[in-house]
Amino acid sequence: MFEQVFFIFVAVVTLGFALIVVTNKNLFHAALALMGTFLGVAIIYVTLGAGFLAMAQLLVYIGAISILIIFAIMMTRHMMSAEEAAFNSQAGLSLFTAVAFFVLVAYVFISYWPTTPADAMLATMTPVDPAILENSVVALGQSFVSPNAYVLPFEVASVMLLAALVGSIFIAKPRLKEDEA
Amino acid sequence: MIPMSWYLLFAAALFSIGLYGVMARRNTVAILMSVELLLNAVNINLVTFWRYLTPDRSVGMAWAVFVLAVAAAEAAVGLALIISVYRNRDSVVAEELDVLRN
Amino acid sequence: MDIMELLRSLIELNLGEYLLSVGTATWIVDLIGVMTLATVCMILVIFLIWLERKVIARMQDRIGPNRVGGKYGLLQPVSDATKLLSKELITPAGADRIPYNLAPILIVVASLLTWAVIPVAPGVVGVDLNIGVFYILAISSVSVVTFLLAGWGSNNKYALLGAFRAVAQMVSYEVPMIVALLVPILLARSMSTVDIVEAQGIPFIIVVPLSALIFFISALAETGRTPFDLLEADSEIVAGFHIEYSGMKFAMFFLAEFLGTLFMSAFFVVIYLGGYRFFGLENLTIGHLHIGPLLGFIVFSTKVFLVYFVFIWIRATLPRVRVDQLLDFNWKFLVPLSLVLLLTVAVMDKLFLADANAVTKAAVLMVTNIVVGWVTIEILRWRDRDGETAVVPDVVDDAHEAVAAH
Amino acid sequence: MSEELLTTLTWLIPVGPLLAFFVITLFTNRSRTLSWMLAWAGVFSSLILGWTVALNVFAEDVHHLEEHPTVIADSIAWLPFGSNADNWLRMGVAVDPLTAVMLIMVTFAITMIFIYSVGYHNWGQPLGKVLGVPNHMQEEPLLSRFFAFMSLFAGAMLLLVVADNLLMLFVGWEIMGFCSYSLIGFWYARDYDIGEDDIPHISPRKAGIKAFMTTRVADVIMLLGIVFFYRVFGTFNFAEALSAHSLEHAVAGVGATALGIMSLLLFTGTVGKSAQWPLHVWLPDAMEGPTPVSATIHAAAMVSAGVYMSIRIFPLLAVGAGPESGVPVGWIIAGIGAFTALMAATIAVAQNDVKGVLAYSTISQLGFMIAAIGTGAYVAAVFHLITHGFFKALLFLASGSVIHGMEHGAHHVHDHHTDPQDMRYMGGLRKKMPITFWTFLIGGMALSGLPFITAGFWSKDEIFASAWYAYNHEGNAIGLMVLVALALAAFLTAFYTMRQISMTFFGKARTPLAEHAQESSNFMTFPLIGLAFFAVIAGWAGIPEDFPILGPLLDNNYAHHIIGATVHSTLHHLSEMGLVGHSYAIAAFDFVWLPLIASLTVALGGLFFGWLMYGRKPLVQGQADPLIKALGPLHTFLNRKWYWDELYDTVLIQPTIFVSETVVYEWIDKGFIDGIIHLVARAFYGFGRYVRAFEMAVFGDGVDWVKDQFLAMAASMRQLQTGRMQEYVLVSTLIASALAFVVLAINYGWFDQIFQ
Repeated sequence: MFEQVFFIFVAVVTLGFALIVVTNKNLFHAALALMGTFLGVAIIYVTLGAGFLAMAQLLVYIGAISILIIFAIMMTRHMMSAEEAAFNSQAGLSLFTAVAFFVLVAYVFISYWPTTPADAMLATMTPVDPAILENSVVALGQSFVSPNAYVLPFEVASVMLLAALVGSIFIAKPRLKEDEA
Repeated sequence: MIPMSWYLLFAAALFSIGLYGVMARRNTVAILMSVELLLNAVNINLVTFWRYLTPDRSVGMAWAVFVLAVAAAEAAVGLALIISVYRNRDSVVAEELDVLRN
Repeated sequence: MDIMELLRSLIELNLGEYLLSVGTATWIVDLIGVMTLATVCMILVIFLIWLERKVIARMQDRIGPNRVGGKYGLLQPVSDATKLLSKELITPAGADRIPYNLAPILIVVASLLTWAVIPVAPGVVGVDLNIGVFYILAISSVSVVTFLLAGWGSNNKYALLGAFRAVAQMVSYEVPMIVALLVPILLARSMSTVDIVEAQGIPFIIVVPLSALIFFISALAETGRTPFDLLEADSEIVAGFHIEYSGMKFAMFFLAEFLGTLFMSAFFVVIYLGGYRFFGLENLTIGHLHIGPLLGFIVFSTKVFLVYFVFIWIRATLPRVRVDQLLDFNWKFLVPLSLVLLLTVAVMDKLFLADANAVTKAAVLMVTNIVVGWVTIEILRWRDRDGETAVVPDVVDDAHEAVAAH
Repeated sequence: MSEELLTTLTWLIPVGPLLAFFVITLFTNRSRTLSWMLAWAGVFSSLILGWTVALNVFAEDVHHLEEHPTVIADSIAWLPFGSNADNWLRMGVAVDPLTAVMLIMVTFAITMIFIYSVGYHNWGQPLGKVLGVPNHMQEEPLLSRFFAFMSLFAGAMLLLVVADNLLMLFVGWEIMGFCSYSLIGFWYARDYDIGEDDIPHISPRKAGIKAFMTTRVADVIMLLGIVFFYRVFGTFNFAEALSAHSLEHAVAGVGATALGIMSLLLFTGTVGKSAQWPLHVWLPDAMEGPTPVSATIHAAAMVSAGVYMSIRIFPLLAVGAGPESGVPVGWIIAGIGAFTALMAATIAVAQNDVKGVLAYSTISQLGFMIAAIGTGAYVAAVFHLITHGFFKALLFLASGSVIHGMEHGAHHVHDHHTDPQDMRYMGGLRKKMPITFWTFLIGGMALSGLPFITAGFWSKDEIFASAWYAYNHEGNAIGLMVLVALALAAFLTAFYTMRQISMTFFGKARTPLAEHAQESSNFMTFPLIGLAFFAVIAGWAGIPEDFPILGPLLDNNYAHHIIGATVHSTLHHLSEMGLVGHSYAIAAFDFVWLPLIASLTVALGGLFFGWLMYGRKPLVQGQADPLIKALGPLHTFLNRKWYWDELYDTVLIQPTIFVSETVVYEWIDKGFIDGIIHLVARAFYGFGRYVRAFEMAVFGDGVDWVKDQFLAMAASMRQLQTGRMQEYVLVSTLIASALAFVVLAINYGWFDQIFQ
């Protein structure tokens, strides 16, 4: 009972933050709300027993991505004056589409599931040996370096991060003018 | 205890909100933020399925971590692009960036 | 004997039958623990302020606070606090109120949250997370955001510039800090702070001194203390991101800074100095009296204050570095060095020392560390001869431009 | 030393030089000094390892060795082969006494040559400017390349020596072929102006090609033999395939005659590699390479490899020559060997090039060994191979030193037209180059077989004794033929050696070049001394036990026992089965006077005649060779090398060129095949013109119309592309949602409910 109340509370707050993100004219406030959303999602991870991911979420999303976004907002600042419209001309249709999408997906989730019986979706969390959850970080770490699991994706991800690093520096670096070079 | 579908519904709602943001916002930074919402929603799904269906295998967690890495890379490159565009065209409004028209 | 356990059993003994279910008792005990930890930390800070002023005064051949509260000026911080509490809270015109007011709260919260996983005595730890160190890092990264909030919300160019500096510095120095921390994590085979303390039969500062050094330097930068106090450099940007704060809101930033420094000392003690361990003192039993935890706490406190003393000492000794030096030092020296160190230790540990006993392992790793450090110094000397000159990175220029356009 | 350790060391013997090759080629080729040091490191490692392994083998008990000659054998799976998954080609090393003595000789000689090469290429002098030609008195600019190839060569030779199977041996064999090609042609840019009257004389790059092509002819035939070998024995491993049991099985299966043919096919490889008639023509021209290369090819490595291979497969040769066989393998081999020995010796008599004499001498001495193999005197052949390896390497290096000294003289007097290699322009170098002289003298005496002291005497004596035994006890006429031919050849050998020494060192300088010649550097003289030591000592290991006076003194014919241990047991078993003749199976025999007298006579006689003709009154400047007068037109015949090159040119090369250029190219290719092709082409061309007209009419306009329609459609479609990313997202999401809705609706039957 308590968990459910807690979950609903967190979920509602998180979704509220998410709505602020997509609707607020002030981009800085939107970014703050984005951080709130990330925090909410991190709490959701904790309720799912994925503490490691929650911390990673904090570290990566709040500690890095949010700050990056705020930097970008500040650097493109005079585009965010309140006079500018927040939404483009297709906002109404977009709203309809998003809602329709949600209704469809929600319907599928609630009523129909191709691989498990419908009531499985309503089933509560299966009790898992706490040792498994306790060791899930170990298992995760080992699966990243095990040749039988994800060592290749892991390496590819690291190469991708490096490429992103180099690429973004190259893209964002101001070009030297001819006379400066 | 919390049913699995709650998590999925939550993720779907978050995804839809992000989708709306991607489609309707004018500012590219805002669009980027909405994209982060999409990725978060996906991650919630991954972790949920891991927890409910295969808690003894770290598939979902692992992919969630990869999504995290992708998100970081995407944010870095995306913001760099935005700054570059802003510097060259003095605009970050998505509608105005239509050089690929026709 | 676990103090929390003792408390819990006491409460259950006295009240359990009548008023409380067992679960609720646990909740109450946890709450008491949290309150105690937070309060002790906050009160300690008052003492720390006095200590710092006194020590620095001594180092600068002054007397320091000596009026309020007797010969030693013991009540000086109390009077300061009273003054701050009684001041008016001014919100500047044009401030963005939400971030402006959120920042001081968040920063104190973040500073206090990290204490949850610090084991202060055997069995006395807020919560023994299996990802304790990671938790600390995650929470510290949250505190970075607060600088931005404060800087932005104040609507002041010095504040924003200070925030930019702070963020650049913190984000940068997080990298070598994390990599340096991976070394003890690797040796302890765990991210849990308790496990790391328990793994230190020989303190890690002896086993991997270079890692400790990198961590210590990064910690200095993370807490924003001299010689890395650029984020509040009075002579350049007046006071940095908290220029527009007054009264208690300012006091909260002040509090957070001291809390952060104290926490870094404690963190350093836990990771590198063996925490509460001191030659088995923490398990001592005299007769039936199990005084281990108490002694452990004393050991821990002593170590923390020793490290804190070093922090003060450095503050009193070293001048401030330039911002380009700061970033150069991080990216061109600390980060590569820490990566090399991590690789070296990992390879040594996995390949050569898999079956070695603890003492051999410690000795070999220490020698390895010293060799790596020595080679680094030689390389630096060699480079120095080439007359390499520092180049001001573009990042700083961009930040200044952005602020100038504000 | 433990057996595993020895096995490991054996594996490592060829590794050093091969590694040096790769490192020099890939990394250090910019630094000449580093390169030669690396090459040295490689061969020194081989020297130490090889001698360690060899001495450990020698330390084994002889009787034990006779029963189990293969001391070290180890192999690993190499290639899956054939249809059967378990059928792997194996790669391995094996060391028996034969391998051991080869390791002693090869590693030592190669090491000495490497040391010598540094001095030979004037390391430390000012750097030469011109690539691909000899830079006299200047450091060779391509020194790294030289040492890289030499290292590869050394590695391949050692690989061949330690190989335990025919295929691996062939790999080393072919690598050596390639290296000899590239090293003979090392001075690739060198060209000669040859006058009308001069003896034909080809350039280094052509010599390289010639050596490669000639040995290639033999290698192809040898490859057939290898395939045959595998087909019959089902393995390449020597120890497995050539055991008495296996051979008996093979004889029962395919018959001894087939084995004889197989042995002849394989022997063809030897003929090419060891420069036997009729494929000997490449070797004299190979003298175009730098002298260390000549020493490597003609003494230590490549030519030895041919003989070594023949002895490696000795049971096959023995069975092929045995009573069961229908092919006179013994006669063929011994005949080729004896003829080559005699022919080359006669040619050597009339040569004027200091290296040319040695080249033909080498062919001749190899003929000795081949002849010995033909009579079944494997031990004697190996013994001669070893001693020859030492003293011929010595002679080549010493002759290189002489040439070097002459070049110094040429440089001094600025005469770049006189050939510094021609003995007619030398003379009196004894005083100028004392170390070279004494070492050359030792080598020459060993070559001519100066009795009792030098190694050459003992090994030749062994061959004579074996041949005599084969004739005397077995009634084998091959023995007599070999004995007579070789005795004549040995006489000539002693004669031309004396001639060479006299013309080079004695008397007075006949040109300013010789006048100003100078002793070479220590890099070059040290190897000479080292090799000279072995040119004397090596023979003492093979003094027969019952030889008068000297035999009891040493009391053990080490060479005989140790080398004999390799062949003893197998031949003994084969002899008991009646597959080989009696004389082939006997490794030890009693001392007989006749061959000794023959060998004494020819050696001393040859030396005496040589001294009489050249040494007593050395040539003076301008004096013609007294041999020209003595032999008349025969001298020209010998001087022009029996006109073998011209004969091959007329009989083989010109017809081949004629067939390829005229018959195949002009007539068949251009006339016949091209004619058909042109006809077909014309027919199609004519047809194509009608088709084109049709297509222009029908398709051209029609397709244009279709294209216009598409263009118009595209022009309207492009309006859809607004360039706004968000619109695309919106539309695609809408469509996806709609599709999902339709799928759901069908699945739940909503449409059915509506339309009912």
